Amino acid sequence: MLEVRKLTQRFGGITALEDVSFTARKGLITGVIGPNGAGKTTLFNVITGIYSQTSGSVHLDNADISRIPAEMLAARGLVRTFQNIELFGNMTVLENVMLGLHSRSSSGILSCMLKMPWHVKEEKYIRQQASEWLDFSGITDLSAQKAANLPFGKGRLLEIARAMAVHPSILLMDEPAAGLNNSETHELAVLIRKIRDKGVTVVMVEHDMELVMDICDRILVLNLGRMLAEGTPREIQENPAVVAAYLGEG
Amino acid sequence: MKRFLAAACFTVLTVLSATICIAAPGTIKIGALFSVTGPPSFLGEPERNTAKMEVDEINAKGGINGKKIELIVYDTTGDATKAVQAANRLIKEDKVVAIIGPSTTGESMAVLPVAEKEQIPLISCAAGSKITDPVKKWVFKTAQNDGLAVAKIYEYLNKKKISKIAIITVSDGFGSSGREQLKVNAAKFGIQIVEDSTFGPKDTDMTAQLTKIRGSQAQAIICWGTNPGPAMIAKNVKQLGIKLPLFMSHGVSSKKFIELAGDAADGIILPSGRVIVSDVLPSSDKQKKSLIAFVKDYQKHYKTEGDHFGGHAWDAVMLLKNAIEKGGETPSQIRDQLEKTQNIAGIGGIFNFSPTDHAGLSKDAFVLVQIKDKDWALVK
Amino acid sequence: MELSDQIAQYLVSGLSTGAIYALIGLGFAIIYNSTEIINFAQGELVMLGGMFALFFINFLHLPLPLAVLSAVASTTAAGVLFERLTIRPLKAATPLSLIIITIGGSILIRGIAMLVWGKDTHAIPAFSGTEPILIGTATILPQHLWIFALTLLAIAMNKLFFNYTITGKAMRACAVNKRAAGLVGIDVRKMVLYSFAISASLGSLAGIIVAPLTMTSYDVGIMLGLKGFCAAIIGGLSAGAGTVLGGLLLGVLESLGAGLISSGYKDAIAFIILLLILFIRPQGLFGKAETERV
Amino acid sequence: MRFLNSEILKFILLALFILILPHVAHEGYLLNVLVFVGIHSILALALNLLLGYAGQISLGHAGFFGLGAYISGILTATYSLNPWIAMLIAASVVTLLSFAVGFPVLKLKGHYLAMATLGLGVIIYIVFNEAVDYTGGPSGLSGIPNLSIGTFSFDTDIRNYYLIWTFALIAIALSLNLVHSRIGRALRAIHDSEVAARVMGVNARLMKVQIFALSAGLSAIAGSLYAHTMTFVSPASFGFNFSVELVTMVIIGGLASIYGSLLGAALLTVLPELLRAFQDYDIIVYGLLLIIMTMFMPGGLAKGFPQAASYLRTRFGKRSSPDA
Repeated sequence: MLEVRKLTQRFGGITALEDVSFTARKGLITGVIGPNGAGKTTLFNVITGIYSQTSGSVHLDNADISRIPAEMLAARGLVRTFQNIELFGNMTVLENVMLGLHSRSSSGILSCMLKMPWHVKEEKYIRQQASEWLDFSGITDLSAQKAANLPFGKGRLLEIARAMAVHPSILLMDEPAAGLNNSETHELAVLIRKIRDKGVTVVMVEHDMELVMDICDRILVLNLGRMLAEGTPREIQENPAVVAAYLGEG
Repeated sequence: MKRFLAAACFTVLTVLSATICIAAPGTIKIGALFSVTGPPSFLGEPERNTAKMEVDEINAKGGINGKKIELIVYDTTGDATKAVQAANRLIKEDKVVAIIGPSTTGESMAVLPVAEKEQIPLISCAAGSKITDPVKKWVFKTAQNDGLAVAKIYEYLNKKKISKIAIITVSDGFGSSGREQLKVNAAKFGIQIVEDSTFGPKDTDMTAQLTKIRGSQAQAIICWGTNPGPAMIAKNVKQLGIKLPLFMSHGVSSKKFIELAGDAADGIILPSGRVIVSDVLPSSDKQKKSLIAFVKDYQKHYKTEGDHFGGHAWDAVMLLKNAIEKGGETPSQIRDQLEKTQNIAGIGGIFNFSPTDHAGLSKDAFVLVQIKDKDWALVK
Repeated sequence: MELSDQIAQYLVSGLSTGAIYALIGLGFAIIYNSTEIINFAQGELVMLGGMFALFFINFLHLPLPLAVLSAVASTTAAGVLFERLTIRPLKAATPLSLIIITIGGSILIRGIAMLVWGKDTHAIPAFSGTEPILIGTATILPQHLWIFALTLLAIAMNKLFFNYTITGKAMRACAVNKRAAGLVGIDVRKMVLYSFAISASLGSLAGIIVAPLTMTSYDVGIMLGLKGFCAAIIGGLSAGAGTVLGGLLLGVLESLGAGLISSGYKDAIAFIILLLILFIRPQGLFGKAETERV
Repeated sequence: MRFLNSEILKFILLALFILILPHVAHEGYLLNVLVFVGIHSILALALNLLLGYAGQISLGHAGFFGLGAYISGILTATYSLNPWIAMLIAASVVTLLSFAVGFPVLKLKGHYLAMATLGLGVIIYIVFNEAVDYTGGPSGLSGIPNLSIGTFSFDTDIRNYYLIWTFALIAIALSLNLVHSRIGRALRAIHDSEVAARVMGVNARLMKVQIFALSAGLSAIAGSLYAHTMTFVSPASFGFNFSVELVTMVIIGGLASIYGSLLGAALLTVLPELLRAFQDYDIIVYGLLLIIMTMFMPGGLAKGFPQAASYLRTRFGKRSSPDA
């Protein structure tokens, strides 16, 4: 369960987030929507420790993670994907996923250099787990390709496989459907549901309303850095303030 | 795999092709290591030019004992690593019988163990006294020890009853060796160094150091360096209005210094080899003949004045020629004959080698000169 | 002599060397601000300026103003040529590849200069005499005044150009966001070329005006470039007062370090201070902090 | 598993090649060059771990190399310590020192990092020059003993060749293991996208500092080997120029390529020997090479050979058929 309490983020004179509070319940898909500049990506950056917030706090399973740096969160089961997919382009697809298991392995520089037996065992485990997650995302056939050479849609799938390899309890996805065509979006929806069925809490920022309304259990609406509404897809669709905000933008 | 093999083959081929070399029969091969480029190029370039010029001349006159000399010059860029590599190449690849150079003390110290191990005579063109002190069997040198230049200045100071001095030296091999000698010899002459400062070879302003010297008790300033630093110092001294007598080292005894320092050079006193004052030497001077020949030749070939750095190489070639003529052309014959060198007048001075002295010069190798009206004048 | 008099001279000496660093640092800052490229060959452009001036004054015997103009023109041509031949054809320009290409360029230019002009150091006559000027108890040379004047002029011109001309504004836009600048119709490649031309001409002007003091040789660019780069970094790579203050500070620290602490370690002192500044305020003493975008 | 086998095979072939080379190659001088190729290979390898894998530039590696050489040299020449112990001390001191300095330095990025490492290198170089009482100043430190085992002293080229290449092979093997492990992946991930790597749980900062320290420590070992082979050290060998030369070796050989480091080191060590014919022109060739390689062969020789080959093949193919 992820809980955000009274989160405020300012950059110089600009307020990107103000007093945002919400809860993403365990095992559900929570959607975060809002017009451009609403502060959705900033929200993700604060939660994942890339920015440190001006005030407020973030809690993961009742533990305060507000001041924990980004690299420590994976081990706690929190992981994210990026809007413009951030793959490790010079590594193969398989290696990308193997990196997802970094936080679940521990061999140090020396034992890696000396190929200590526990390291060899660990490496074997990493490789086997990684292939499983490739399989899960349906991109096993691409495993030896360089990640930079993947088409955008496949890259998205790889990013999700990599994130899942971390064994997250909560997965934040920043616009997973951006840049995908219809059939790819459909594939994605199936995959996200599969992830939820594994018991992973999903929070996603998304512009594709159809997708959001289709798969989200709860929806949070941001506008100009403030909370506008929260509720089920049906409640949100009927909320006049939300409609006004979107119409106002369009 | 294929890629790797291809790459490996490529590397081997380049290495091999580099080592193929055709030797002309009936020649005597002499190697030379000069830092023709890099920071000490002010030494290496005139040295290479001079050595080439002299070897051409010897060959034009029929060579040594009827055999031509082949001079193989490698550039060491002032780097000890490159100097050692080049020395190995000269000895093992080019099979030279003797090596002239390197130009700097640092490189000479690096190459010295190679020469000793491979038993090839080496005539260094660097000034550092530790090159031949203690004496090494295969190593000689032609450049005057810095200590001799220091002694020449200190003698003059004694005569003028100056006892407190400030020294400012460049932080490279030349300067640090000079600094060491200035300090070591001070007590012997009853001289006290009241201010000891340094400057970088590429520094562009020394007013800070000179301001400190101005504030000290010093009665004279001695600067030890090679162009362009000392010229900068002369200008800065003038800018700060310091009236103390200024002494320089033999590192700047060329017209270039006067050109760079301009008016600020006037009145500066420095020890120098006889090269720059060859025309005003008394005709009884034993070196005069070779000095004038050298200066004229260099002028003719390279359109600039020959300096005593080139002279080091000139002397080295000359000493080798002499040793080969009299002793023979194997490395050990050359070495033995070099050690017997007596009373030979070169550019740097009159050489007298012995089993206990491989530097061969006395302090008479230097004369004190003063800069007057953009020219040199002997200080009596 | 009183210590206070000595310190006055240290400060004056430091300021006058600092002005040289500042002027060279400005060249770095201008290229950086319009292209985000650190041009490691900037020091070599400074050297070229001095060398060309020498050539025009001593060999072609042109009058001073004409020689200066020709030298600036020649160096600018060299800078433009360098950009056209190496930076522009580069497809995937990463900061690393740009650092390496410009280092390669600096070696190349140095090598060519060595072949053309030889390895000797050369002196250039001062613009208006060498009679020292007394400031209190400290002295400077008339040439220093030229440097101060040119530095001020450079900053002023720079401000005017980047704030009040279309081209200047376009160049600033490129620095902020190349893609966006391209989208609104700015020819980004042309702007990169312009900034190379501007910084080459500024660099050469610096080289010409400092040459009577520092003298010039093919390898004078390394140290001058390095110090200018330091000045720019201390100043937060701002193309204005920041870099100038950075240069002056560096000069004064060096001079005080040489006078009061140790002349041998003065460059080390300067670099230690540079490192401390980078550690504590990586945006430079006078720069604004920037947040990294994801 | 196939991948593992081909890796091991490649390594064994290299080891055999190195073993046999002195018997095939010209005696004497070439061997001496190969000794330096070995030292430079270790250095290029060390820098490649940092520059090629982690993507962090260092323009001060000559300084660490020099520190290794000087610490080892001073301890043995002045304080008559056993060379092996001196080497161990040199490597440990440099590793610890760079680890401590690494934290503030590697916080910096791009040209700031370049400037900071350059500054470090310059400071170390100045210390070599100025601490005359310990280092002997600009004219250097002589009288450093050769390494030896019992009464067997590494005092000839052939002995040094095998000594240094043993070290180089060990370094290559360890580096290969490292880059194919979770650490190697994490390093490359940092290179490609530091933010994404951190989100995946890679402690980028610590990882960078660790690899910086490892790289510096390895360079120090190379320095120590250098000092005991040359038996002499002087500051001029450890200046900014050499740092640039090392970066060039890595770039020319190929970023993030272990065997590429070897190629780069070999080429840049042999190149000056070839260029001796050009004398004064070599500096120009050197600058040109740096520019051309970065522009047209960004993958370096390791990747450039196959690239160039396929380019030529398509070019050649095109020419044989009429232009489309």
